[in-house]
Amino acid sequence: GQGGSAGQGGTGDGGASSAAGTVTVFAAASLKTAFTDMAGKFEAANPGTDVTLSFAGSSDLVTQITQGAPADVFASADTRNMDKLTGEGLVGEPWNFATNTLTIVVPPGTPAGITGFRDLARSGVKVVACASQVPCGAATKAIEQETGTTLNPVSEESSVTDVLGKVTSGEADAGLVYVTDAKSAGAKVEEIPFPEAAKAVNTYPIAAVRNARNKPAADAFVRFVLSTEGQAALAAAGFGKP
Amino acid sequence: MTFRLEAAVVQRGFDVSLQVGPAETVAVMGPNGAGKSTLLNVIAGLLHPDSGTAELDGRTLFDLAAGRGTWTAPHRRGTAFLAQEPLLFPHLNVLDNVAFGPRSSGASKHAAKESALRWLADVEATDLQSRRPAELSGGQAQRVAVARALAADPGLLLLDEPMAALDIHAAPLLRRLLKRVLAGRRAIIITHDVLDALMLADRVVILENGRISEEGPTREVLQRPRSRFAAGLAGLNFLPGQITEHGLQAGGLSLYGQHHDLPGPLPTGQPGVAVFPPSAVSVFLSEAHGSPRNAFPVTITDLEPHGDQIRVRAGESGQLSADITPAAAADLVLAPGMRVYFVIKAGAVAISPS
Amino acid sequence: MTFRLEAAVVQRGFDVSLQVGPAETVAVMGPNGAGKSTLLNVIAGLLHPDSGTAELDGRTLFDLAAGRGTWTAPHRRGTAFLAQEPLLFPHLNVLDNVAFGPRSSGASKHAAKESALRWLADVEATDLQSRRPAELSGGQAQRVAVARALAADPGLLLLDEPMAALDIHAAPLLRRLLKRVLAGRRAIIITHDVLDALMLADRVVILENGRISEEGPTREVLQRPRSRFAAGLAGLNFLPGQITEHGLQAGGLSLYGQHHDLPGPLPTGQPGVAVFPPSAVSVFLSEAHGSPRNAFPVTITDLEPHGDQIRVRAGESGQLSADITPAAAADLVLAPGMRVYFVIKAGAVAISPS
Amino acid sequence: MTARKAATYTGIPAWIYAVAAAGALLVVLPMVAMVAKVNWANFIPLVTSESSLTALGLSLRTSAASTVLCIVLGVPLALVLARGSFPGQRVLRSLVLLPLVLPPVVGGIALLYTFGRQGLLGRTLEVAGLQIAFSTTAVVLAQTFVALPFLVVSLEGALRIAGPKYEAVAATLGASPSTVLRRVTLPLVLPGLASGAVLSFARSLGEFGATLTFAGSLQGVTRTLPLEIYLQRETDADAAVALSLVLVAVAVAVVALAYRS
Amino acid sequence: MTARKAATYTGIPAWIYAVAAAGALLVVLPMVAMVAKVNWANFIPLVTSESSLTALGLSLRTSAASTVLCIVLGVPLALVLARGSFPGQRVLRSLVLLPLVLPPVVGGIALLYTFGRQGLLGRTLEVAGLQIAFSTTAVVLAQTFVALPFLVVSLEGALRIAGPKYEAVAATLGASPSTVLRRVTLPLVLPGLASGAVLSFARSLGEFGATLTFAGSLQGVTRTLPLEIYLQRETDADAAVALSLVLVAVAVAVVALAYRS
Ligand SMILES: [Mg+2]
Ligand SMILES: [Mg+2]
Ligand SMILES: [Mg+2]
Repeated sequence: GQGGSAGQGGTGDGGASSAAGTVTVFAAASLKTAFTDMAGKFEAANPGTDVTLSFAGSSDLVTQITQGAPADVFASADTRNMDKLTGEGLVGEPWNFATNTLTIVVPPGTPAGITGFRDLARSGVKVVACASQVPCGAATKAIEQETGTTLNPVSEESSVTDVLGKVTSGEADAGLVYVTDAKSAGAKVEEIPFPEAAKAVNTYPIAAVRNARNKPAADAFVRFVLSTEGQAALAAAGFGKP
Repeated sequence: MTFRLEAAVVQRGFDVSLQVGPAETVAVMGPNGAGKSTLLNVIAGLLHPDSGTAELDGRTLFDLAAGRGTWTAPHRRGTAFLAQEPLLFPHLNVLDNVAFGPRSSGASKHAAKESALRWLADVEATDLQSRRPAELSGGQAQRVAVARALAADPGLLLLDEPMAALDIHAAPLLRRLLKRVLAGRRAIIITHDVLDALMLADRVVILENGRISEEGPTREVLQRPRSRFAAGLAGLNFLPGQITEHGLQAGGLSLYGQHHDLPGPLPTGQPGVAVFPPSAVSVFLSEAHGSPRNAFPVTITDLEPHGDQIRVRAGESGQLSADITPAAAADLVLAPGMRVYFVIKAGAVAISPS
Repeated sequence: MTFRLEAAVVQRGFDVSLQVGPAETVAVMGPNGAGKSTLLNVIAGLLHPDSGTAELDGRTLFDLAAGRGTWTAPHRRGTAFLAQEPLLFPHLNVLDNVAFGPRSSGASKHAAKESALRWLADVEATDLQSRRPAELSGGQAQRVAVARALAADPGLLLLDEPMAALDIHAAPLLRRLLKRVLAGRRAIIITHDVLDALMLADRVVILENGRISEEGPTREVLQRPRSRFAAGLAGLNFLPGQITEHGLQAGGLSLYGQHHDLPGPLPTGQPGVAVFPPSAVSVFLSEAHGSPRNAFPVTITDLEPHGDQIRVRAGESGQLSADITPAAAADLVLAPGMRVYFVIKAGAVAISPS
Repeated sequence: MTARKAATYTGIPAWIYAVAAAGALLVVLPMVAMVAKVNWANFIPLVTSESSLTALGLSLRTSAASTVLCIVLGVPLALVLARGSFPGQRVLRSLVLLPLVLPPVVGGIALLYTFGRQGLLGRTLEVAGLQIAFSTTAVVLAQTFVALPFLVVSLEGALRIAGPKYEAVAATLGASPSTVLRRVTLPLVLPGLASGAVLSFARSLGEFGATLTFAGSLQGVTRTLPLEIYLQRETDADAAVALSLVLVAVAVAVVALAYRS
Repeated sequence: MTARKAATYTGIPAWIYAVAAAGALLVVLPMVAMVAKVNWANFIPLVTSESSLTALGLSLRTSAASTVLCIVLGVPLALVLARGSFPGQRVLRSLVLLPLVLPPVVGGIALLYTFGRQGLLGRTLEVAGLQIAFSTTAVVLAQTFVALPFLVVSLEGALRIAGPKYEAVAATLGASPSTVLRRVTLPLVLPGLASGAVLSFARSLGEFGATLTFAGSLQGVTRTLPLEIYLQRETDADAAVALSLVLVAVAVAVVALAYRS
């Protein structure tokens, strides 16, 4: 399991280290806005550092790190992918730094009249969700079981982005995405929060890679993410507290 | 019931007017680029002339006079084409190739095959019927192509040098077949061979620079050419000049000759031409007086093989030629630039008015 | 200091042994598929024979005797090739084409251009030096190709029908150039033209079915052919038989003729051949008695154009031929299958022992 | 020096073979590496799982359909490009080749903007009762979009080599243009058409990006084999490799077939 | 009936033009739809943002590099395929064409299994101090892998059309095989080589799947324009469309250039 929480790691001070040089951060695609924001702040707080970000699906990043990709830090969108790396001893102790919950997005004007999760099961409503093989799909499945509702999605995507794309293009009547995705999509979608989402909270862990080229900076970046400044940036992007 | 054409293709300087009677075969001859193939393509509808009209047995092939614009598509013209290459459809066997025309004009499969078999029998190629074109010799393929063209029952058969690509053994056989086939049929045949014109055609049309320069019954044109090209076709020396009492004055050259085929001598002082075969010209290294009355010095410009003879060309642009044996050429050690005497019997020189 | 070749290509039934002296030019003649091009390709190194040896001026070109296996690559042989097509490199101008050989053998850019200019001057093509091959006529291109081949300073020049693709005006000019160029040079030239063999070569080699069937000084082979092919080359009728007192008995045919070029008559009863030109043969529709002593009935098998004459073929497989004018052929209305008389003066029939 | 005879002289410098071998290795080694990674013990069960078989079946069906569509649309395009002569011909060829070089995801976005509910034709199609998005039709459209250039390029080349001579002769024998097309042109270029069709089939089989973006991913409806591979990677890399190998095997067979002659 | 003259007879049935137009629309409409969706007010700032320009620069640099690599490896391959004669020639051609029909993601996986740390050559390369995966080198390798067939196919066709006659003549004039290659063969097939190179460049420019899998997505290192587009979609579809349009424009220019002659 995960070795820590934000409370343990969060010192409230992201910059008090001798970190310098380049630090390469492999982060789940959904962290793009938050981590891009954070990278600038980290560089400002730690003069002489340079953050390089690589975004992709968590499992892609796991494969890449396994194959020797030059990552210093890995931030995953779920614990399962982080477990793969800890299992192989490729990363240090992981810390949970954020949570994310599902929400419903619909094209502006809610043409299908969706008001809650159960509406998604109505016939004639074109719902797009994630496939159960990926974290957002697992979360969807959990909520379905919890609520006793069975969805009949017209498509089961392998990434949240693809779900969001189908909704912003107006192709789907509704999609199940993370709160953070709904936020970044802005006015292109309308968000319809539903209480059942709390039944499936997705936890984001972060860890320094064991063979990091820049171990001090890697540790510093992990600490920065867990710091109040980092947490503020995550909250701004819509993430919940771990 | 005739074929009548008038057509111009401006870009190629082509402007021809031609009629062909119901069972007439016309040979079209002329230098490369004279417009011979253009003529056939215009008739077949493969090329769109800029102006003109054409009709075949009362049907209009095209009529491009100002204001009108009738155009019959190639497949509705009934003008089957036989080219230098047989162009048999490589994916069809011989029988299906010959049946292609009848099938295309709506005959049933059975009727088309019946018709194809008849035509194959007619060209003596029945035993080839199930072969693929790739399995035929050049001569066999062209024979089948003839059957295929005839099976389409064309009102006018167009032949573009049908024997040019055949070897020395296949050409005479096809010539014999065409002689039979063209006998009762309307056809236009492009050829470079005098023999073809003589054997196959009733009439010859000489095309030069896109226009008809001479025409008439084949033998007449070849025996009494009035143009340099026709004389060249007949393989004859051709000198234009002024008729004299005993022959012709051509520039500085005074030729003795026979006034041709006319009752009485020709009127002297009129323009005329002297025509004589290269085989009647002998080559001497020095001026030896003998029975022949024409002997004049010339400078050899070229030596070239001609059949199994050597053609010795002389005169300012090689316009005079003599045919001698290779052995004689070697014996005399002839070479371009040499000064020699051309000697011609007066009896071999025919003079006619031009 | 000679060229010596012995080579066999089993698959093509090719087996030839040949020597060429230092300044000798050998003409290779023979029917299509006889192995003429194979010969040149083996010498140039473009084709690997199965066995044999070859040396040029003391250097081994290849030696494929059992146990050994010497093979000199084409670019180290010094055997420049001149083909039917000029094959000038289209991306290089004329000067660079001619300089290609010197450059390839290591000359500096300057030296190669100097040498190229000399050779261009030699073939009278200096003014073409900065043109692209596409801007040349066929004759000009072949002229430049000659300069390019010579500039490579080959120990042996290989010419594969260098005039076959040229038109009737360009061929004589190139023949004249080759006559000059080949004079002091070792060369092998493939040709179908008797005139080429006579004008350019010292010796002729007849190749048939991959083997040499006859060879000797050019004029001798053509004047006194011993093989049907050589007779055909010389354009002569050829009848093998037995020598008689007055001529030759060939099957059922008794020919009067002249015993050839020997002191005294030939021994009767010996095998011999009768040779006479088609132009010496007249065609009559009926048996008319006259001065010529040879007259016999034949059946026409083919009519074909031959130069500006018509060649009338007769006899069982067309082995006898007569050349007559197109007008005569038309007058007599000759056609294959007709029975006619061939008439030949005894003086035109040469008899020699075989 | 006929072509047949000179053909025995290749004139390839020896070092060229060495470099060519290096080039071949760049393609061959990854295939070897993939085969080496296969978990052969689990291969059969992985490949024959229900989801794999469904995806393979869907891939084969949609690829066959898009190949047919490529032929129907591509033959006229190739004919017009090879035989026709009209203004804008060069621009048209350039446009037809575009999907060859366009990232498939971009192609998918463009298709969505065209056939999607709010796309260029969306409302027209909706009125006509046609819903393309999330259907197998969308998969076929996406595959056709990316595969069409392969058919057009192959066939146009074959048409240019065949030339228009046989067509002209057929016309003078009385065959209408449609008859000429059916009985002469198409049979003549059949080898080019076949290899173009096979390449189109192969490209359709491998299509991923445009399908994902435009058609979505639903088992049995739009989730083709490449999409299934992509999804399997999330949970089971072994299964993904095994399925990839199936795809590679089909692609090799199909390309070898195309260049058989 | 020479080719020049008969060329005026096209013999295309009229309905063929209608179907060809439908085929052309399938490709053209999506492009139109995409242009219609562009937010022109924001176009310039979106396209000229730092990350966009970095990605475009990286794309152009890596595509240029992989085009060079395609030429270096592809010319020998095309020569050997067109001129050589050896056992396994057909299999080799089939293999070289494989990346044409392989889903790029599968190609990326295969490359990773070859050059990755745990791959076939990984340990050997690591000992040699070379880390290929996730570097710009990996981007170039991935692009070369997918683009190589375009060069080989174009060039092999050109070589077959040119024939070996000029090479044979050059050899008899004393030119060694390497000289023949440099001074005769390559200049002769230059148009084919150029159009093959341009197609390779275009394909490299559009490469996405193999790059993402094999090289990752690091700004300035491996994040090429297609990867940037993919990433932009996460947050800003407008930006993605604008960038796609840049890519389409470059691709059209490049294809038009290739088929200029
Ligand atoms: Mg008639
Ligand atoms: Mg012609
Ligand atoms: Mg000599």
